[in-house]
Amino acid sequence: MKEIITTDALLDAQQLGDFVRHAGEIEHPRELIVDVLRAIQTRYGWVPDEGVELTASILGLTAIEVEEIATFYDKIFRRPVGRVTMHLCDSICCWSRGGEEIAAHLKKILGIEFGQTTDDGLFTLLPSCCLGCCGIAPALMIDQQFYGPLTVEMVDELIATLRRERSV
Amino acid sequence: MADTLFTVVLILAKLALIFGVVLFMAAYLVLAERKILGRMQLRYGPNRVGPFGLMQPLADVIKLLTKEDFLPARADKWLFLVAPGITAVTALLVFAVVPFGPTIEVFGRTIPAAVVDLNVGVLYFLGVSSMAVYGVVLGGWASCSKYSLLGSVRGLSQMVSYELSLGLSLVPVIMMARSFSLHDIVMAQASVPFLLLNPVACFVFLICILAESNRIPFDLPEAENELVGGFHTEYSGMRFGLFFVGEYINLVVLGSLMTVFFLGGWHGPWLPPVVWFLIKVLMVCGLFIWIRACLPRLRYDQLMNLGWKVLLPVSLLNILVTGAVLLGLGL
Amino acid sequence: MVTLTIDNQTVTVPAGTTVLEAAQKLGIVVPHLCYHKELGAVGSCRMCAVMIHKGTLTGLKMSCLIAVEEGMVVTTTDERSMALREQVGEWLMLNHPHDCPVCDEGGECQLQEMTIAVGHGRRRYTGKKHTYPNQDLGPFIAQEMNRCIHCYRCARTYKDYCGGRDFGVMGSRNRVTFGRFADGMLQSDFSGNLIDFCPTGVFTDRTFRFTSRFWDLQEADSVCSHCGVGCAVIPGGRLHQLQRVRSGTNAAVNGSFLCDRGRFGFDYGRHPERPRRARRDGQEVAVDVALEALMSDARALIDAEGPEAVLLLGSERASLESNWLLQRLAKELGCRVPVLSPHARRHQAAQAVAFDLSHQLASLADVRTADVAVVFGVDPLAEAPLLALALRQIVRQGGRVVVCDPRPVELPFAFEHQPLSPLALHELLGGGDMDGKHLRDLLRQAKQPVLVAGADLLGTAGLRHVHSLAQRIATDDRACPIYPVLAGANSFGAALLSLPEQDDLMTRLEGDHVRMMICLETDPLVEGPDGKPLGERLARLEKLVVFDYLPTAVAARADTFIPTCPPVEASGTFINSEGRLRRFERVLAPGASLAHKEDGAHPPRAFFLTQPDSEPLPAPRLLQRLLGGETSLAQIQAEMVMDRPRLAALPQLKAGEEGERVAATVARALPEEKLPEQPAGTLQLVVSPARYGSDLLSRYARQLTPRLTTACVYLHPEDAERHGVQEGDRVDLDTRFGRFTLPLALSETLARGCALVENSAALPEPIPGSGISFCRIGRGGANG
Amino acid sequence: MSRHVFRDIRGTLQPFWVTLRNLFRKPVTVQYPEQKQQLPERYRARLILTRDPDGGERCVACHLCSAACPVDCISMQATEAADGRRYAAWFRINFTRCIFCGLCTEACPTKAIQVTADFELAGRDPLKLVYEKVDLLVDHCGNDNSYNFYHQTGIGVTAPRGENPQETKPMDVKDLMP
Repeated sequence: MKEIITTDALLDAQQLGDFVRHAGEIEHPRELIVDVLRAIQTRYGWVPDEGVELTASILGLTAIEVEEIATFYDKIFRRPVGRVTMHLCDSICCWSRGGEEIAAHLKKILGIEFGQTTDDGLFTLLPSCCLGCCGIAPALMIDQQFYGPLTVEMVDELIATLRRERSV
Repeated sequence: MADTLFTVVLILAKLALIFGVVLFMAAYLVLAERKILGRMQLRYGPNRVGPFGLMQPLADVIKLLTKEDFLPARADKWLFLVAPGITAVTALLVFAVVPFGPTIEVFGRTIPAAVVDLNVGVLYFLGVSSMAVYGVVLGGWASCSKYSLLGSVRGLSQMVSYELSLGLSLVPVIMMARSFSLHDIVMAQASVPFLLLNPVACFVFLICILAESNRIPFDLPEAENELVGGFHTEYSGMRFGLFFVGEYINLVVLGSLMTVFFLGGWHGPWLPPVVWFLIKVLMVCGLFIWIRACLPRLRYDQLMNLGWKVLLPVSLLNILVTGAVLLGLGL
Repeated sequence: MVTLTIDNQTVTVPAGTTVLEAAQKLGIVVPHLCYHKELGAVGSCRMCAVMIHKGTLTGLKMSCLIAVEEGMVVTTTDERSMALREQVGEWLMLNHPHDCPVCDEGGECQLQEMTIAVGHGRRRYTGKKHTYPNQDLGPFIAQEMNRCIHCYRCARTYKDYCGGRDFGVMGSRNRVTFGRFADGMLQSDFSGNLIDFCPTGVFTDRTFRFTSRFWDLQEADSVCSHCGVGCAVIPGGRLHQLQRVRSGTNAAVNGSFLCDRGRFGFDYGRHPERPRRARRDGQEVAVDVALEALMSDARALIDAEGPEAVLLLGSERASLESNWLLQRLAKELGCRVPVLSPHARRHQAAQAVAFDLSHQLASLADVRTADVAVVFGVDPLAEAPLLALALRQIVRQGGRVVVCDPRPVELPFAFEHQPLSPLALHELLGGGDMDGKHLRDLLRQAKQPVLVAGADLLGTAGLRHVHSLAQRIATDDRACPIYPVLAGANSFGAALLSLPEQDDLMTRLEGDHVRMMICLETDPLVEGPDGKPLGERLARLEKLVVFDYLPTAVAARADTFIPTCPPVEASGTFINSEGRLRRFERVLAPGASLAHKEDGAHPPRAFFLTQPDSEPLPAPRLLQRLLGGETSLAQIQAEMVMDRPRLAALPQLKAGEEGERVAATVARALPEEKLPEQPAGTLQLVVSPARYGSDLLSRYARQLTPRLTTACVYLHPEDAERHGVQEGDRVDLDTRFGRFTLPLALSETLARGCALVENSAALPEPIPGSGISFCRIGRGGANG
Repeated sequence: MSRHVFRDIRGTLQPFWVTLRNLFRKPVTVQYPEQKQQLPERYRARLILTRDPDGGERCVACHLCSAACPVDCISMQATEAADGRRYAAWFRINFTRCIFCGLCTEACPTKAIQVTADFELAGRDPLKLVYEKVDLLVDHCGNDNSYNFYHQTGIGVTAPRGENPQETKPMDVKDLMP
């Protein structure tokens, strides 16, 4: 039985009103797609099908036109994720500075593979191509915040902190 | 009156006898040929119909009779229908003058063992046997088919090429027998057959009758593998059968003539004359079949070369030599 | 013009041509997948690589992207480009499932051809192949994503060219998928073009699924007969069954596109109730017997009662040859000239197009290349779907489209809709108010303006107004052609053949002179506006003869019925809306289908000399038998040219070619229409053809069932409020066609003061193009 | 020319000896219905339709055999089973036309159509030689008992999509992995 997701769960009334008004003002409502999707993702955690449909109806588009964008970007989640989504850079700089060990360590302490979520629903581990932080390689991004250069100890510490802070 | 009636009855009886015997022989020659060729090629030949396939001729006749009688759309209808008959009938007609035994006495009459004993038998034979080619020519022409026409053209020019030598090869025989009557020719060989006296004439005659019979190596008018059957390509059913049976009647007739002209006819020790005659005829037929098993078909130009450049001079020369010898011997 | 050398051959092509097209002109095959002549090039498949030796850019280049230059030297078969193409072919095939044996595209697959053309034959890659989930795209199109090579042609066809908005490209990287947001039928009326344009077997025709191989199909160039556009189609069939229709190519008309109505609505000819035997007084008889009887009946009646006694009725569905032979038959019988359409007003409008407008007709290609189009009284998707596609191309190139029509017109592009009621539209065209002025400015400033006029809504008077507008807009250096929209496949042809003295059907039937009527491939009961009175009048006829290939209502009432052949089973000529002669060739012989897809239901083992149910004959042949003496179609056409010099191009016409325009001529005197006064308290009745199921052919095409809509009446919300009715109410509609009780739907974009109903299988009585009439609306059931 | 005279004479006479000798040898003919001949292993005669190792019909009615057939003796109609499998609704081989060339077996992409050594196809009623699918379909794999077409092509018929060897799981566009 599929859960029914209300509009309210996806966007609050204020945001909804703003987006509808803004969409009416601009020539190409398409340019708002990513903003609406991000707003939904922020509120709901990820973008369910209803979120795509809501975006489409706000912007006067068809669902597929939104879905094209939503499925293109890997930072827009079309599947449920944990409360903490970790993007570990797997590009060349991070790799050459020990990214692989960090990845193996993260997998080990979280007990998950890339793309999976821990059983407690806290962490989701995702690889990401270049985060643009080669200066702090190997780098990790959590909630648009960068961490690095990572060492195994830092990772342990970071996970411990997050476990403490974000556990429900 | 009674005399005439008797003659007529006699002729009819002989006709019937000869018809029966010749047709029977033709039919079984077909079988014999197929069996012998088969064995020569390490096969059995027909062996399914009756014991040893002996009923095969009957089966063939039934098959041919029951097949569709097909007339090509643009054929010349009447000529097309008549042509096979010409072949078969002319072959049979030749037999009228063939003596198959010495004269016999019945009711105080001397009866020749031939339908008629013509005093110009040789000429009759030459004339009538030349008619046979009309069957080939007309049949091929009337079919209105390329293959048939080519076959009949070949048949015609083939005849022109060998007919001359055929006639000339018989001149020495006539010279030696001093008669045109076949009966007399046989009687002339009572002691020695002409085969031994004049082997050259015999050889020329043999080659010519091979050509006359349209058989390998001179079966150019048919040439299955080039002309798809040649003059009889378009024939089917019993009309094809008539061509076919005509060819084998011809074989018997030519065998008989070979016997008469060169093999001493019915002459022979111990056995009755008719049996000797039959044996000799069958031997000639056997030779024909054997030749068929052994020799390839000549090419067209080779046939013409042979006819005009070899056989004709040889037979002319032979006449000259025979005449000289006869003159020299004072016979 | 530019001259260049390709593979040591020189070719001269217009500037702007690409190297690929120039090579094609020379007959050199340069393998390509993403390029299509209608869609242009994007250079994404990398297959068309050629070596450019001399030119601005030299080296290995994609020939679909490089424009020709003077003196350019190109080789297509040199080692490097061949090697690259082979590698590209191999890469494209890495994940291909190699399931050609179970793929319907097999045999007509561009990927197959191009893979072989580039020389890739043996799979070396041993890694795993990607697989994709499929979507259910409805009853018309089957999807098999595994076969995809990501050339994007589907998206370019569906979204860019056709303007469909429910299909797209999802994902990134090696996950890129083409499809809908969720399973469901593709909504665009041009969805079938995916089948033709996908170079591999991702999108295949579901109605044709596992039916035949391309090489087994009997195909011939034909013309779609669902509307007046006259698109080139190539129907294909096997085992005596028409199995599919694909788009043909006609640069002047449809390009390489086809609408779904034309593509999937072909099965009317294999309707299970299609009458295939001649019938006389309820008894099946031989065709010749029926023809003879009908001839002697007609002769006897004319001898006894004069030339009025027999009425011949032609049709806009029947070919030019059929209609002309019908006129010959009238001469032969000595009766009055045939009426060539059961729909008098439509026929008159078509005559206005065929005569008055004949100097100024635009082709669909002219519409595509225009920069401003003003559409008067047309709902393109309903009346001429390919027109909508042509208009979209104007907008894609930055032009503007204005539609003046009462209906809530929807088009697959942005356009300006002026919802004008029919009366207002006539007023605008006749007088020209503010709106008219605005339009005139727009048209005056345009470089290539084109007007589109709907004959059904505008009628003769409206068409003449559009004509004079066009003449005012046109200047010496730029014309303003008109694209007319006519309803029937041969409306133009019937109008062209019509004789001034022919009169209309109901006038002829007045009084009781007519004793016998012969209908040629028409059902006047549903194809003309006078269904009910005509039905009563037909009942009083002594003889009713029907020639047709559809199980129509009038065929069921006929005393004598003679089966004919649909266009795929006959050859002939139509004239499309733009006055273009279009030849169609016979694809299949008529006969009972031998195709069975049920297990074990194999074709009969017995052998027949004649095909069962092959009695139907093409109408021209039947008419020739009536006239005594059958000749070839070419002979008929030669005689037609002698008779009607406008058809001069007829004998040279070839199926599958562009077709020739009929010669222009002078205007013809037609009765003037007066605009009726609107009675108080009424609404103007707008009858529109439904997109599917309005033309008789699509009504009998059962494959189109999923696209059929239910009948309802549309009102503007303001009018609904005024009449006190609400969306979803059942309302009574009192019209000249009768009284209907229908659910109400509201539409903001409908013109005010109008009630709209759609003519369809569900509501066949209101006939479009019957002139302006009025209706009253009331709450359903109020009167009991 | 003279050089060849003796050779030619010998060549003309030799066949007479050969044929005469043959006359007394045993014929090589096999007396067919009573005696049967041992056929070569790869003899091509009557066609059959084989099955997959798992018992399914191999034929997918792709029409390639009928396209390859030089005498047009094969006809068929494809149809679809509930699981999406393409198979022949009817399949007909007219053995009165078949010339046993074996091109169909070479064209067959699924190894469905194979030849057998059964050449005894003569009969009086030509219609009895028109074989339908029921006459052609056998209960074994013929000469290849490992090949299964549907395991090689990822259209998800015998196995769910992406479960065949040499295939990845179906892509999911909504997947979190970039």
